[in-house]
Amino acid sequence: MYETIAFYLFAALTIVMFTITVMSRNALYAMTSLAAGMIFISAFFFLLDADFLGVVQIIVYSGAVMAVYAFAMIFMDTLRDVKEKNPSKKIVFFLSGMVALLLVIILLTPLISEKVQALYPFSDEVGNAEAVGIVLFTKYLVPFEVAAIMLLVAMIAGIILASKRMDESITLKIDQEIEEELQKGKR
Amino acid sequence: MDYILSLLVFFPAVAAVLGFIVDRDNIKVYAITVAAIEFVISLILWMAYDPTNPGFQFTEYLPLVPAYGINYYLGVDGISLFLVVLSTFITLIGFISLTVEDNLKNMLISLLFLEMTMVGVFVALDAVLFYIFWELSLVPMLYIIGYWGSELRIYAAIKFFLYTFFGSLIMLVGMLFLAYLYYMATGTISFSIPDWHRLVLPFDYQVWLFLAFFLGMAIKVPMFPFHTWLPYAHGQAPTIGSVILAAVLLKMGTYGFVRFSLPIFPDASIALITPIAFLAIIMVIYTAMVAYAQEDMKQVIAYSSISHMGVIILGTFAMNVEGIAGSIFLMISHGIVSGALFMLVGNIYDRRHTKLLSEFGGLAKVMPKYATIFGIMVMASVGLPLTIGFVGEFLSLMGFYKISPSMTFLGGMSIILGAVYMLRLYKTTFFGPLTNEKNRNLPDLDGKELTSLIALTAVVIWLGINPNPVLKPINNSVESMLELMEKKAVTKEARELLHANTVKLEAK
Amino acid sequence: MITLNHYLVLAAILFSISLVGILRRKNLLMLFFATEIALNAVNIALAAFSKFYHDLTGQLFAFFIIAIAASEVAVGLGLLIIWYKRTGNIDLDTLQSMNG
Amino acid sequence: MEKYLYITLFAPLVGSLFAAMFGMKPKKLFVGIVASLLLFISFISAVILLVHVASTDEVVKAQLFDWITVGSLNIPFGFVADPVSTVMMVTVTLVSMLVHIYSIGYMEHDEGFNRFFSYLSAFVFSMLVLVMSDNFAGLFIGWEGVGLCSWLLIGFWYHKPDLSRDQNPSISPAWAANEAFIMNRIADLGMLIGLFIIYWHIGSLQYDVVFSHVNLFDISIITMMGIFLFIGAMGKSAQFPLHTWLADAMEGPTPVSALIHAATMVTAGVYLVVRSFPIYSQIPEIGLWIATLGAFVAVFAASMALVNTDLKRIIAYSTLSQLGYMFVAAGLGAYWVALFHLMTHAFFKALLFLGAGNVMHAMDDELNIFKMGGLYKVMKWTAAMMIIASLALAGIYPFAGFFSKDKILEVAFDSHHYILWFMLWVGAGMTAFYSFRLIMLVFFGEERYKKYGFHPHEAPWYMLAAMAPLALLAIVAGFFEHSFEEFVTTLLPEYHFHMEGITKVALIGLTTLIALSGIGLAVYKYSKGGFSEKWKENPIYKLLYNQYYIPQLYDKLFAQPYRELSQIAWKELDLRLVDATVDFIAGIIYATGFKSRVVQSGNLSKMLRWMVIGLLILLVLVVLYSPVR
Repeated sequence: MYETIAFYLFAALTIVMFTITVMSRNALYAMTSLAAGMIFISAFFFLLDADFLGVVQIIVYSGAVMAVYAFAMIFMDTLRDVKEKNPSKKIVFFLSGMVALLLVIILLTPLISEKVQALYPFSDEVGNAEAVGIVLFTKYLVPFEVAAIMLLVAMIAGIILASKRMDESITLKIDQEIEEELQKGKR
Repeated sequence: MDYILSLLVFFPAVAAVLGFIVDRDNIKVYAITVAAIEFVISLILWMAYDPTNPGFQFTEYLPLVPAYGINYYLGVDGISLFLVVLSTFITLIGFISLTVEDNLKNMLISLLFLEMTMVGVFVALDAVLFYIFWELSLVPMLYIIGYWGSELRIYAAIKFFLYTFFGSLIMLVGMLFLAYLYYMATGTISFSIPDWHRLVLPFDYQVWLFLAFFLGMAIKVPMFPFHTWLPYAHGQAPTIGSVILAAVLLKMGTYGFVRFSLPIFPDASIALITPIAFLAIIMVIYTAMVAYAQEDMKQVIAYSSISHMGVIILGTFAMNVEGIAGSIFLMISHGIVSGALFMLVGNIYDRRHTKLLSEFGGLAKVMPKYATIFGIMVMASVGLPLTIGFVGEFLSLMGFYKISPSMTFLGGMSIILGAVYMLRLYKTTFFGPLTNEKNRNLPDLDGKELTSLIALTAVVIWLGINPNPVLKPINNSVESMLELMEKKAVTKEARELLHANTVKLEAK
Repeated sequence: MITLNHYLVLAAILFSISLVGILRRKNLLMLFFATEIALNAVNIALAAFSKFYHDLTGQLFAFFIIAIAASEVAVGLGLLIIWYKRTGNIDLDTLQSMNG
Repeated sequence: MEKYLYITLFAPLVGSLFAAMFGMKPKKLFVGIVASLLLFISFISAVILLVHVASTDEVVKAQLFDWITVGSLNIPFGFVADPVSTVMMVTVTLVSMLVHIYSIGYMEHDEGFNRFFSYLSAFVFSMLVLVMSDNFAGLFIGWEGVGLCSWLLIGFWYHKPDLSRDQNPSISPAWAANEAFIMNRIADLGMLIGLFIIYWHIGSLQYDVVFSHVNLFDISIITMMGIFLFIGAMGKSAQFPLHTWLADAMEGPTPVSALIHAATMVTAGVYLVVRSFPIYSQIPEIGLWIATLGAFVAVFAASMALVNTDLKRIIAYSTLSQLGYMFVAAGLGAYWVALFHLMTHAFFKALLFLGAGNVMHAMDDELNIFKMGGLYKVMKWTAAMMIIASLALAGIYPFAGFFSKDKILEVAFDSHHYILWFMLWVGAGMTAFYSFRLIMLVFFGEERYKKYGFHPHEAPWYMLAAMAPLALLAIVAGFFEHSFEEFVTTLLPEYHFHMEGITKVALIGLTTLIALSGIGLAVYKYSKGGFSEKWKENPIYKLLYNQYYIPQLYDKLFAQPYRELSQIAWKELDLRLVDATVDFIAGIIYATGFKSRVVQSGNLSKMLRWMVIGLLILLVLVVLYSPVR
């Protein structure tokens, strides 16, 4: 019962939050509602007994990723309303609506095949975090390590990309001026 | 001795890689040495080959992807043995006669790679391996035509590549499906050709698979109407490119017929004899006519190649020992003769920088040695007895006579029309008065050219007089292949045809 | 009773919302937001599968997706900033250099 | 005895290779001498073989090694010396040897002296392979080998330019060489098919196997064998309709014409029919057909010789006509007669040609007999020998031709083929006429050559000496008729005459009569200055003079259409249709790419929209074709 209530509550909340994200003209609002939506999603993970994933969701997504977005927005003049030339809304909503419709149709048709067998069944003896850990460090060890390297690479790449000419005020000067100054500095 | 085939395949490749560090000035000596060693290895292979054993010899087996039945599987039998020797021989001869100056190092290295792929195709007993070598052979050739060719080289090279590649892809689909059928039949996947040989397929599958393979092979051969890439490729390629293309690369197609189509799909092959023979006859007659109309020496020989390949196809689809052995022999002889003819055209091109027939005439007086060797090769090409060209043509036509006398008669037009265009070529080039002043002081063949050409001439005459050392191993392997075909044939017609396809005294 | 299908439909709806964002927004930053939503929608589906099939693989994939999302954000935003420095705007329609 | 077999066979090959070593060097006299000597050795050992075979009735056989062994086919290099082949060997080596010696003088001033001997000896080798082989494949080796040598020798003066048919009826040596080769190839295809038929039915190409099994087969199969082998023979022996090459082949040096295109190679067809007598004796209908064709050619060729003005062409047509006679004999089953005529013909025709060579030498290679005349005064020996040869050719007693040619007429009459006999009889008259027309115009009458500024001279003694044995044989060879018959009929079937003595005598009388009247007419007319110019306006004259317009016809009917068709095949079919189709398909693909390039606008939002549309399509497909329902 609680589960049902919780599911519908959080479903409504996430849908509203994400709709705001998508529709808002203000980047700050969008980001804020996105962060909120992320946290609500972690609720689903808890509902689905994926405690570890839920925690990761809050820490990584709502914490780290959102922080990065926030930092990125500092670089840009995003407080004002975003001006966009939008394509005709009809097409956008038609396409998305159709996709949603079809997905729902597909998902509501009986999908569950009895042949599907669990590869790594839950064991009741260990908690979720432990179970994930066991699988992660056995079968998925190599992908895990690769993911780690990927994160490292992404981190370095992000720093290098963003930190070029950090000392310059990029909002006040245009590129050419910076170039010119650099040229002078070298001489 | 156990690893002689691997050695044969990879020695040129390793040598090619090492070739990058060889000094520019010494690269030619280096390459000739490598090719000579390779040739000697292939001769050792021939000597060590047991002609009485018709099966695959010197097999090497190494699982590569066992789950999918893909293995490193090499072996050689009477059918492929001489094509291997031919490849190494022509490469060596080609190197000796090479006159390219521009970027010589790259050319020699790509030729060595090409040699690897050529030998690889002929000794591979795994379809995937075969396919890999088959496709890889396109790459060095693409580079050779595209870089060292004449004006239209890019067009010619791309046409060559895309056209043959298109056919091979369809063949690849056929191979995959065949492996799937093998899986359905036996429960394991195998790409091994001997395994496929033992697979009995229902007739309708055979036809479709045969057609898939046929397209790949037919473009390579090239059979009418898939032949138009060849004149461009030959016309634009440098001499060495044409030599290897005509001598060896085209043989991959006909070799494929003998190695894949006949033993794997015996019923389909027999059911389709008539349409294929029809195409082959068109090839023989039509391309002979086209060859006659050419204004460029090299194009004459290019089209003549197609015409001769028609006879090879006829022999292959004769479905008897005489015809198939003859067609394999004709592959070898055509390799040597057309290689030599392209080399000869290359010699005159080096001197005059033109290949147009109208530029020449009366050369016999200025270049007697050249005219003599050219004459011998022309005669071998038209199939004069006691030259290498006769044996194969005679046996191919003789074999096909058993299938259809009237079609043999039409295919036999090759000996008439071949004489027509070849003699016209010879007459306009060498006979008549010396009209063009530019030809007056042409030097005759020099030592380098003579070395390579005399070697070829010697082979032409030696194998013309005594073809048996070559014919015997071919004969045994072909006989066992035909036995296999008869055993696995599913349709009654095919079994009857194969059974009746020998000499029998028909008493009254 | 909440079944797998409930979760899947929710994921589908969230995914569609993200599609609206992807199609509608011309601001690159907003596009990033929309992609995050899409990824999260998929994560929900994966976690749901994991639960209802009793198989941890779904969760692990969700886990890897989070890792990928994090990397994507790091690199993507870095590029975005560079681009903004160069051109002073992050409008999607100004990115025409891939014109074939 | 095998030793002699090999000596006979390989001595000419050695000579050829020896001469070839000096092929590109300036003239070396010893090359000719060595080649002639080797031919002499070959001749001697051939004679030894002949004597041996004749005296012991033993057939000498030798096998060198296997040539082709595939499946059930086994072709060895096998040679045999039986009565037929020894006769041929002796004839061939004898004439060849004399022609070699003669050529030393004839080719004296030619820069291709060494090359010439190399080719000529190679020819002898090939011819010997042809006659000595003990199987059909070996015969075919020689068959093609002589074709090659003939090609080389006709085109010996390859440097001459192509002229129009009016200036030179054979266009050029190179052209004539190619024509000969190609015409022979057409026939060779027929012969190859004949070999295939034999192989697939009998399983062997060895003469003895084939001939001992041939009667086991259905008559239709034997008929096919006979027809296709004869097609081969038609090409080599220049029977209608493959005859045009022989006259054009006169472009070659005259000793070549004497050896190849009169005495030896062109008789190979007759040899083939004689050799395959077990086949042909089974199928008399085909034999009759062969005989009819032969009789037709005998008259047809003789008629062309009547009006021709070219010294060598007249003799060439005469050869053609005589080959017709031989085929009549062979076709009617009188194989030994055919062989006998073949031999005597070889002697007197070679002699005739060599005499013509002398005349040409004397006249600086002029060939028009109307520019000659009265040469008897300067060339007595040559004239005498040519008259002997002509008498032999005309069939006057006691010259060789009388015995052999008369025999053929007798055979025709005896087998009740009176029409054939009549044709041959007319042919005999024509033969006598044109032979003596030639003699009269060249050696007697007004000395027209003076007008054209020629200074004729007699040939050197050794050339005449080389001709002398031939002249002797042209006179006496006929007297060996009976011993010849006895010898060769140990192998060949005998021919039994049913005629009574009186008919025979009457026939001989009739034949001699027409020959004599032919001679008489020629002598009478041409001693009076010949026929009037008005004859040249006569359509029949024109028809004959232009060889029945057959070369022109072939040109229009085969050569030109082939040339044009080839052009069409290349330019219209190959380039415009086949290649264009390929390029068209490639073009479509390329154009599609070019057109759809617009999709890559670079606008990310548009691409995203496309992506979603694609997703939508995929989803629709999933709904429609969902595997899990």
